[in-house]
Amino acid sequence: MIGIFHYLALSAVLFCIGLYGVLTRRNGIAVLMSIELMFNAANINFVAFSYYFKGIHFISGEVFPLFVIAVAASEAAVGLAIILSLYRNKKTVNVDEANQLRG
Amino acid sequence: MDWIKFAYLIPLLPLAAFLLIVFGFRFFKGSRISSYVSILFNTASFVLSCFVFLKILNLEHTDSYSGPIQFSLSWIHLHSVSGIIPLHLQIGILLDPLSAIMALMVTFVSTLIMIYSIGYMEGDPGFSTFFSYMSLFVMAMLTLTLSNNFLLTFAGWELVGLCSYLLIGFWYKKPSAAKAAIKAFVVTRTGDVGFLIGMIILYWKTGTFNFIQISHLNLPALLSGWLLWGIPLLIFCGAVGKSAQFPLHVWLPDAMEGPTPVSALIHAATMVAAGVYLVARTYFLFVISPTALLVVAWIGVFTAFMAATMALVQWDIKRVLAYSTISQLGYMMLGLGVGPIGFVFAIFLLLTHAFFKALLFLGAGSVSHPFHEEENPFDMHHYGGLKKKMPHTYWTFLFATLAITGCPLFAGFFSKDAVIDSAFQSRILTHNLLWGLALFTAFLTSAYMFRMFFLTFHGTKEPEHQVHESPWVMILPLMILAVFSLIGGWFGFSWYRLHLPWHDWIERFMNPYVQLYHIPVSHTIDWMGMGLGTFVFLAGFFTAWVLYSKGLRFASALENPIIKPFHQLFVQKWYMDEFWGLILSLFGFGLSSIASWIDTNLFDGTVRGIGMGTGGIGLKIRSIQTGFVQQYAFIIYLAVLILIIFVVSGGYLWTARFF
Amino acid sequence: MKGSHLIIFIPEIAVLSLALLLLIFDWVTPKGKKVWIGYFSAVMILVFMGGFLCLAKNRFFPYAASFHGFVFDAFALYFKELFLLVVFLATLFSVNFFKQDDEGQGEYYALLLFVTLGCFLLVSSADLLMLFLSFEMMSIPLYVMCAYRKKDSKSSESGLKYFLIGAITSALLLYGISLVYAATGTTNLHAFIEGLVSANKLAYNPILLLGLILMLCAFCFKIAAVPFHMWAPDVYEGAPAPVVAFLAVSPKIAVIGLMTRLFLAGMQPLQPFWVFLFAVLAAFTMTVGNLTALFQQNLKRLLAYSGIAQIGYILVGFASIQPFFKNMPTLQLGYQAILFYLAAYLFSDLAAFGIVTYLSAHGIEDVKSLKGLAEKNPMIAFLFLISLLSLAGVPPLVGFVGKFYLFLAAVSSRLYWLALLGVVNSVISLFYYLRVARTMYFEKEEGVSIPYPSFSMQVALLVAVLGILIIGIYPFMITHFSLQVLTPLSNVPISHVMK
Amino acid sequence: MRFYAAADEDHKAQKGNIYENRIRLLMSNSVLFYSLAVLIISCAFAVVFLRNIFHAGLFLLGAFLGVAGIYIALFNYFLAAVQALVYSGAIAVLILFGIMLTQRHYRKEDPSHNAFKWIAFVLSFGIAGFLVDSFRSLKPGSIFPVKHLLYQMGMALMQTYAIPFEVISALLLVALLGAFSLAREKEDL
Repeated sequence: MIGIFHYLALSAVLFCIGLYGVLTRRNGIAVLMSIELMFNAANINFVAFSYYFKGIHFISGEVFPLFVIAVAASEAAVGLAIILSLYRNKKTVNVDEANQLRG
Repeated sequence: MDWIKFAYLIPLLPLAAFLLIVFGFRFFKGSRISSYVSILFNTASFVLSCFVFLKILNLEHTDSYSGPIQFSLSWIHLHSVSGIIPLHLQIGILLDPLSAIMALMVTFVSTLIMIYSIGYMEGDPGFSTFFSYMSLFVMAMLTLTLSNNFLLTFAGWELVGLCSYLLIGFWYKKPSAAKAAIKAFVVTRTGDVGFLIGMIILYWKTGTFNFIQISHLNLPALLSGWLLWGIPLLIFCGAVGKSAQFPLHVWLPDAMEGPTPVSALIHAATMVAAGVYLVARTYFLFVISPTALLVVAWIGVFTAFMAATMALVQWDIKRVLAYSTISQLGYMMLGLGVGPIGFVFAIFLLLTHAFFKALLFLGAGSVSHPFHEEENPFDMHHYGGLKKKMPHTYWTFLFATLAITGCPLFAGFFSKDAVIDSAFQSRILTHNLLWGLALFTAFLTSAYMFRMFFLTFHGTKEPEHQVHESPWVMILPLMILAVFSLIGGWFGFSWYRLHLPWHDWIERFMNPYVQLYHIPVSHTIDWMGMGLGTFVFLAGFFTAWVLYSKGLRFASALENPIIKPFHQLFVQKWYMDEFWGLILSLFGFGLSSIASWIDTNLFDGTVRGIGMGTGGIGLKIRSIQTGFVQQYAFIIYLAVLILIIFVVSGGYLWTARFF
Repeated sequence: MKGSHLIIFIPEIAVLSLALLLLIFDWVTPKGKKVWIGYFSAVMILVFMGGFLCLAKNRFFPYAASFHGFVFDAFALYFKELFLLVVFLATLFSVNFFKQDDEGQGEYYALLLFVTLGCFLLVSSADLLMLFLSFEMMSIPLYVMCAYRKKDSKSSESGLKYFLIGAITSALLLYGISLVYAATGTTNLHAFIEGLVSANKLAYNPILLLGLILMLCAFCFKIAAVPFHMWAPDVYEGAPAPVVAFLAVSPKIAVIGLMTRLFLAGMQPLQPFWVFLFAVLAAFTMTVGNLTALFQQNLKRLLAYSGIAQIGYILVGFASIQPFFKNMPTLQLGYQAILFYLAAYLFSDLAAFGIVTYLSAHGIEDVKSLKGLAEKNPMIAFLFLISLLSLAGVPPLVGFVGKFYLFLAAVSSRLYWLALLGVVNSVISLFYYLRVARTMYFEKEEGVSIPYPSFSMQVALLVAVLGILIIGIYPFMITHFSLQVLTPLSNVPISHVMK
Repeated sequence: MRFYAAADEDHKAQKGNIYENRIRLLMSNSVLFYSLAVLIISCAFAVVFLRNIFHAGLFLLGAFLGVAGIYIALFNYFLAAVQALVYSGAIAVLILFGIMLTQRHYRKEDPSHNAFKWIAFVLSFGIAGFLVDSFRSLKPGSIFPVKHLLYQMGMALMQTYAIPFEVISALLLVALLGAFSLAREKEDL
């Protein structure tokens, strides 16, 4: 029987894969993709909780992902614009090559 | 309209002038606008003070008078949990006869001096700066005057000290000016330490800073033992420093390095009188302790005497006036110290003194104006026979001299001699000793003032310089002040009972204090007091006339074996500078050797260790900042991990025990 | 929801409409007149500030009203006035940073206002969804603005760094919210708090704590608390100066406001858990910020670290909020101290950043190049000195009073070590502030004089420095107001909910 | 807990509704969940490990679609549709465009991961372990479907979440504005 725990475990693993990507991928766009994975993990949580623990506020969990998707879209758009702007200046999208500012 | 509520504007208007000049600095530079701004706002403040003064005057003569008027604002108000006293500090103004008349005097004299300064400071590169400082000073002085609590008074007190420092060192390129500024700052600060300690002890004992609230408390019950005389004397320490009383008087003569209008305003008329004002304001602390009063009286009279002897031998006109200021301040302290009987006269002397001493300084400035190319334009060796060349200055200066020396009908005759006689009237044996010394000092006063006067204006010496009269903008304030030097005394000779319509005006005005401190009012005409006053004036005048008016006849007298050591003593300023130097060096030597031992053996190692430690840590932390964004993310991630472990392992339950 | 209830959204509607209006203005303004967009925006913001104050006085000041996760009360209004002040000053700082005919001025000012809108919503939010959205609303325009100087690789890098760290923490925040939702079954803060208060057991639910911890991490990122601070110096250095002035103040204040609301409204049961966390965070943040600042040469980095240290002081206030003091929570010094220090930080930091903006426009970026500034331009040197001394906490400036309150709060909660550490840190901070002052005043260098700042800059600096002086001398203005703001919030959570 | 108790009562009231069979079908069929989970996790691994960024992008599309499947398994069809349309259709495609725009200076010999890859691997899955461990305390709740879920979501969007709905529109506008002004060639500041 699949219970809440399974969904949560799935989302936790997905979240951590995303985290791993964020921490290690050099390509800025790949980092962006990993962040999207983390957002998705949280969304799975919302829907699963809303589904399994129906209280008076259950609808919040069902609606929350809609907003998160919109936020993710806007973050992706802005993030890509910034990465492109960096690419124009430095001819690279590798985030670890952007280390002019330090100390 | 109850415009008395706008009394808080009195100090705020000069502040506005200050801010305007500071922020409009670049527009005003090189023009006279800043002086006009200062004078305009100051005059407004003066007009407001007049209104307040009249209102208070009217209030007292109606039945509606119910004590001093206060307006307070909460300043810091902290609620707090158990363990700490709730802190509620207020700032506010207090309008009563004392503060009203003081504010009136300060705004009036400062306005005149600012007008004078237009002429005096003409062409100085720091013209605008000068006026901004002057406005700031007036604001601080009025804050001190109108404040209704110790805290605000102290703030104003320190601020006037700061302004005085800035203005003494105004021509900071002269090394002597910079030195004098530092000396004034340090010496007055020595006294302020006492003031601060006294204030804090008083707050600790009474729980309030408010003057009126404290004066309504049963102080003898609250302050037991040494506090009864200790607190007033600690507060008096501040007054000693600011009012240049013995032994902290050494800064005032050196303070004459500042521009002359500064000397007139700060070091003669207002700031130095702040010490006297402080004692008068906190008189409720002094009256309960005869010991404290006696100390005040003795310090006052001794200062008066010592300063007068030193004034006798000075050749720098401004230094003569500085010593005379110290001497007069000593008289005021004497008046306060002999008990309530002298209270009103001391305040009266403070007011009249402001007029004639400001006039003397401004006159000295006017005299020295043509000599500004000399190394020391104030040296009386250059002067002599200036009567013809500067008639306006001459006549106004004469008025001031007559006023300070106590010539009948002039201001000093009524105020200063009243102070001296109050010592006599108090009918205590030691006070009669005080009276004798004070009377002798009055003779010295007359002598040194006329010495200076004759050396400057009389004689046959033909000046080397093209001497000319000063411009009108400088003469006009002199004339106004001369008028007040004459009539200023007429408002308060109640004690002489001459039965003119305004004969006991100052006494009536001070009526709340007369009642508060049970000041006895005499009803007989004291012919003896008047006679003696006139006598010492004439004696001093003739002494000076014989010695100085007809050429210099005193040279041979100086060789007299009796006079010579005294002369030497006076010229060396009673060796007070040396005394302080010795104390400082002894104290400093002992302290510095201890300190250096501690420093090298104890602190240095530790501090160096800490310094290197912090520096090292700082550099280490900095080296983590590699500019590599995923590393930052990684550190965030580690922090999250630690926090998660903290939660999952229940570590928070463990730590919660410590809080 | 009746139409008349729209009145509680007036601040948001006003700011949003102004932002949209500016976009249109940019389109219709002819070339050569673009500079007026900034002035127009500043004037309108000033009008809003006055208007909201009047509204507050007349219409609904003592009341609190809410509409599904949006709260309007005096507390929020206090913060909204602060945000308007920040955006007003930041707008004035920006006016001369643009060249006369630059494109995109309207967009720039609109983005500033959108961030302000995000801050508005954040301090008004009573729902986790609202919180998340306003958090994003506050961040996304700022990512863009950091990278706004497109030809400058430093600016792009700054934008990238801010974006990446920001996006990661957004994900953390979102995941945290999902866990909190899991533990409490609601996203509504009031329902959530009722649950917390009524069932103490819930307080020790590890899933709830995990969620709250993740949310706290996101907040710590925004306020740049150690160890979430590392983006700040890099981003500040690369981003355009007026953006930095804004970035360093508004979002921080907003997040602190949100945290204050959370605590005041009902995190009390969790208090023993927080106090340790905040004490440790405060200690680290103060110390690391100050120690690292000691060695900074770049002015913006110096101020970044100094800002980190300032946030450390504010966290002292959070640490000294006492547990189980439910009957009179607002009488605790901690809350008052936090609210006061925010105002202090606003004025001091904006004054300093305003001057750095002005200096960087004249090519001065380093402490070394400040040599002889007091001779070349005494007014700027003086204003800079005042703002730095206020940041260091020298009486009688506003920073001193703020620190005094904070440390007093720590002492009254018996966190003596924290108060002592705070004092030691203030002393350490004096070293680097005075290093700047010494360079300006005592190191001489002949060189071209720097022109006086433009009119808009002068007005902005004057406002900030007068704030430092006036509130420093008369702090009762703010303490009184903050008390008024706090009281209704704690006594009546939300009295009536509009349907 | 109040909420949970309420849910139980609701559950009793709704016994015997028409969806019950389908629930049984789906829930007993753990094959659906596990296959989706394997799909999502393998796609996610591919996203973070693959050297070729373009392939990683394609796998991201797969992961998004898998998550849409999870929504279907949880009976939120509307969300699944939105996920498929917006995430897979818009965001993933946007990212793919971004990849294609930035491929010109791609150097094949460059490492695709930075120096943290080993320690991050260990720690990331450590954190996953902690999370999963703390979820064990959750009791499996009782499930029931909601009638007219889409209708209720719509009502929520128009009533309870009317303000966030407005805010998200402003947020999208801001993102558009920001992306536009960054992408424009002209210098702004």
